Amino acid sequence: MRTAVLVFPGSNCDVDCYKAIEQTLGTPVEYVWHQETSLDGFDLILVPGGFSYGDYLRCGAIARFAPVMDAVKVAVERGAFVLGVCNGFQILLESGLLPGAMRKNTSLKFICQPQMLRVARNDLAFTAEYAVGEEINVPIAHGEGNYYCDEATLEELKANNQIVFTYAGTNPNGSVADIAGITNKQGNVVGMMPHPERAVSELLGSDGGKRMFTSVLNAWRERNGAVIG
Amino acid sequence: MAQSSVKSNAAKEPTAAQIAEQKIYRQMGVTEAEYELICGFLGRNPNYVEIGVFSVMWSEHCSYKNSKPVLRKFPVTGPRVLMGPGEGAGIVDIGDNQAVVFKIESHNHPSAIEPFQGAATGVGGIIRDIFSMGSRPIALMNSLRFGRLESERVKYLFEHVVSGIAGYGNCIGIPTVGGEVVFDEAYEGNPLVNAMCIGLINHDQIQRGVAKGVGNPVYYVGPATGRDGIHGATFASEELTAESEAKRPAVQVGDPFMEKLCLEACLELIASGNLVGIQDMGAAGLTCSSAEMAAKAGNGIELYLDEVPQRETGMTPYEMMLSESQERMLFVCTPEQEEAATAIFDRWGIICKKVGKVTDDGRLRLFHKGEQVADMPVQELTEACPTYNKPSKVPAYYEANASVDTTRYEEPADLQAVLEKLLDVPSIASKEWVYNQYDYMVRTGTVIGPGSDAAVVHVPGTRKALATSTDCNGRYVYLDPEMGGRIAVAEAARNVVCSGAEPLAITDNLNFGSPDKPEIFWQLTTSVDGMAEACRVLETPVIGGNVSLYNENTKGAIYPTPVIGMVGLIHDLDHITSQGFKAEGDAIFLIGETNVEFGGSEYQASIFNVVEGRPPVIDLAVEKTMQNALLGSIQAGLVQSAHDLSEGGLGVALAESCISGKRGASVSIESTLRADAVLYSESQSRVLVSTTQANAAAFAEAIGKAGVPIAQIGTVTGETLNVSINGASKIAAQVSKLQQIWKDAIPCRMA
Amino acid sequence: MLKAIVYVTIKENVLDPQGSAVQGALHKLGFPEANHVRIGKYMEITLDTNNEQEAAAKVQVMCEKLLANTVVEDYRFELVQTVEA
Amino acid sequence: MLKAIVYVTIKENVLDPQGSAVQGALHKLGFPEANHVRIGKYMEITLDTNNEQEAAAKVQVMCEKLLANTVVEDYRFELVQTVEA
Ligand SMILES: Nc1ncnc2c1ncn2[C@@H]1O[C@H](COP(=O)(O)OP(=O)(O)O)[C@@H](O)[C@H]1O
Ligand SMILES: [Mg+2]
Repeated sequence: MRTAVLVFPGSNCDVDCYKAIEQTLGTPVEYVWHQETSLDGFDLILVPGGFSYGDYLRCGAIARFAPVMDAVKVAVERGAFVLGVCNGFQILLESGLLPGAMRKNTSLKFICQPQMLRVARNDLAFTAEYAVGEEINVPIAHGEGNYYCDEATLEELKANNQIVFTYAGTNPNGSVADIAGITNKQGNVVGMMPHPERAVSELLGSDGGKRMFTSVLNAWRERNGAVIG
Repeated sequence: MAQSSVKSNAAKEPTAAQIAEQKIYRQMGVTEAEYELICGFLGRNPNYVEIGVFSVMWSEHCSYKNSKPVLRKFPVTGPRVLMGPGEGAGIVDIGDNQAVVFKIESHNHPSAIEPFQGAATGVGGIIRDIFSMGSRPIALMNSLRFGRLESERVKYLFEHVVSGIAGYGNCIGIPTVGGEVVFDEAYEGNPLVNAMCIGLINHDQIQRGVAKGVGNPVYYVGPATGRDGIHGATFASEELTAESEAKRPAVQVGDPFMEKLCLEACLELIASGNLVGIQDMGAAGLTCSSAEMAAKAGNGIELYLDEVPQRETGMTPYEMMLSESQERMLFVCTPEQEEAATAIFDRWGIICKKVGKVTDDGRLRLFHKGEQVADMPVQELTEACPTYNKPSKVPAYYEANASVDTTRYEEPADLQAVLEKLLDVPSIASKEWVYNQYDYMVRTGTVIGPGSDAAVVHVPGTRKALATSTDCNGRYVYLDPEMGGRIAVAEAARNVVCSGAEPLAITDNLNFGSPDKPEIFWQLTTSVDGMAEACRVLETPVIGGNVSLYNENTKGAIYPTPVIGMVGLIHDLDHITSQGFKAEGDAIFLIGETNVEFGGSEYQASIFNVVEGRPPVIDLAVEKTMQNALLGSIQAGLVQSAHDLSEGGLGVALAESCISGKRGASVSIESTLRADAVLYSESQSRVLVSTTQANAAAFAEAIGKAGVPIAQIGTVTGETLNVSINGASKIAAQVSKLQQIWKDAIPCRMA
Repeated sequence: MLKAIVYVTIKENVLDPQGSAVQGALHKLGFPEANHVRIGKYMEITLDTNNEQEAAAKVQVMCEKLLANTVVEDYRFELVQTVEA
Repeated sequence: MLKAIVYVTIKENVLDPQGSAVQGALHKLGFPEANHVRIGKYMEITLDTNNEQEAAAKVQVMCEKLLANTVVEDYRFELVQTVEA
């Protein structure tokens, strides 16, 4: 499995995503500059957190126009796995790959803290190794994670089972229906505010996010009938 | 251009003769004697640009004219020190060809006026100091002081300083892993905002800001220059008055996104080897960076000011030289390196423009619109500012405090109520409200984030980690600068030791009132004596720092607050220790000796509403022995948790270890001292430690053998904190209840 | 030259955390009469053109593509003539 | 009822990082004619009062104390009559 970590001006968690793949999977991983126009040959695409373009105007609004985002659309079409974390989730929303939009946290403050999430479905490449209803510790760190979509879209998300993670306990940011992460209809694109790449080792406080990476590797193996990767 | 055109101000500038006759230099903070010196160096009267450049280079902020004689007292060398004070930041070896780079800096005055931008640009400035050395910044710390959390203005300052720090650090993607916040009337109207940055570097990547190689081009990097913060450097060296309020445009706006790009591009440039020297444009922008780079190489520099990228129209040479627009750097390379160097900045989309060249005449020459507009000798600009040995006088309050009996307070009947009250004091209470706004986890290296004695950050690719803490108890320093200075260093070292680290070195930020007042100058020199002594005994040299004077408001000076930023080395990840109790049944020890010491304590201030007498006494040799013994035990794997005793004494330390560990404790102490002293005295060199039962005996023996007093005082158990003294129960409180008080104190006041 | 003045506001039926927070703060400051607060963006874009029609078409595209996120925001704009500096 | 419309803009000579970033994005999007972008805030505050003079005085205080950061921002406002909903 080849992984691409996209790098936009202002990406910060690109390094963390890269390290997470390197340390938990040991599979090939490369940084891909926002000016690149092709993601051919990549099986997993990580859209990292950070403050692309300073998050000026709206989070993710400017990054969405980077040439590499056209390549992401092509990759999504061919079924590549795409995971957008935090700012990456915001970019996926702005580019229309996932439905909805982000607002400022209700507290209007940036919030960084350990966070319990509830896994809503485990029939996805990214969540196969979790149990439905399982609670995992995956930290959050964002100022605009207050997910919004209108009633109709919410109904559709529910009907299509597109909600992947919800916040357990107190909702930290005010998101609609306690949503922490969603997927597209095909299930190959996941966007989430919490940072699984920060939760891959007990040394850093939690390994609750690790199975997202091992899950997707397994899914890739199954898909490709490969033994190694 | 759409911008409304601003007519050149050059026509309005006073002439050299007018500057001399009307003594205009005095408005710039240049004394008559200094002016005469400058005239001598130039062989004529300086024009407006020249006097402007001299005035910032000779301001306290850049020249340390009032503090240099004091700073000479610090020990600045040691076996691990690779670079001491003098460059942007100091550097300490951590083995394997790696080194740690760190420095602290203040942004007190700008933050008092515009707290968000003041704090944000403070963070931006210190980050540039670190990466301009060639180092990758890996952590930020901050040390803050505000007035009491009661008035709307203090809440406003607190709220916006914190969000300014968060706004900058989060956006640039460097974790803010710790710091300290203290609220005290002494800082009303004059908050302190000190930011520290820590970076990693390989020995062979260390950069120096030198303009070597006559004929080499000089490049400007970063956003265009505007009229931001002109005269910011002199501004930082003045007292806050209604008049300085009127100088508001002196506040600069930070752009962390731009700095992120600048950081990545500069590190890429350095890794590529395509440069000769690089320096950030900090205080006094283009002036300071160009003069210092030339001076360090023994060369001169010519600048062609028409080439300087400008954000506004009609900027004068004076404005360009003195602008403090943020996120800018200056570098020198060879003509052969130019193409590769500029290509890097192109890729990152950052302005990179040739603005001058290195010369052999030792002069800073400025050209504008085809004319030479200034010509000054660089050594004189950077080195020749006179230093002043200010008069010093022991203040009356200090003499008077000698006879204050700090044991005369009547012991309160309910010592649990005292604990609850102390946990509700904002300076002691949980700082979660603050640090949850900081991304303290980005870069996935934070092993211990905010909330323990020291923060711990992993050194990637190794088994090593760095521990860091900032500390200063201004009340102690006020009551006894020498003792307070010692304690500040000792406490910072103790915090770092408690996390399992060997203290390496310090950076310091000397926040004081006006040195023109002999009593304040006495505080400054005396506290530095104490700090220097502690640095010698604890073997933690000073590798850099910052001086912020004139921290006064209408009510007088702040408490003297020399903030210490300590960095320690954890040799193996297994040694990392935190303050929370770890497991049911663990043994709890108190090491160190307790005396009745209430002077300057939180107990004295919060329960008896006075700050008087003498602060606790510290014996540095005892401290050193204790730290060595404790660190040895931690490294030997004997220790489960360690927490140093500081504000609020044993009572607060016990509560904090319980809260952090989400566990109770049963403690019983035999003592000849009064019970309130057992619980709330702030005697130094003490640490609360827990060990497994299996290791208890070995730990007690190891500490005892070193000659350090030690007592097993209880065990970790249940969900309540129970403390009895000489058989009488003094505290029996649910940990959850204590936690509630401690956690709610700040949010409730801010709601 | 023309200047486009663009107003971007959060849609009426979307809960606006910033507006609510400011309203709360105004009440605390002693202004109970502030009973509904909406916060949006105000942008000024100077355009190197004098052709109003063309400019209007372009600004419309800018708004749709970048300046507003029409999932949650509404926008409107005006064009004004500015005097050459 | 009255509605206060408040415009908060960054002072002329103060850096507007947001405006610069948006300007850069507009250029890349194919709008080179967008040559100067400044971004400010636009606020609507409904006021439970009909007394214009009083309202104006109050909105002025709101701006000074809360809505604008007068160190780096300018503000102006208008009052408009609204029909009771
Ligand atoms: N309190 C202090 N203790 C030790 N060194 C200091 C102190 N204050 C300043 N220095 C050192 O003096 C040198 C000049 O400082 P400064 O002018 O602040 O550097 P910069 O130009 O990066 O702002 C630096 O190396 C700094 O570390
Ligand atoms: Mg401590």
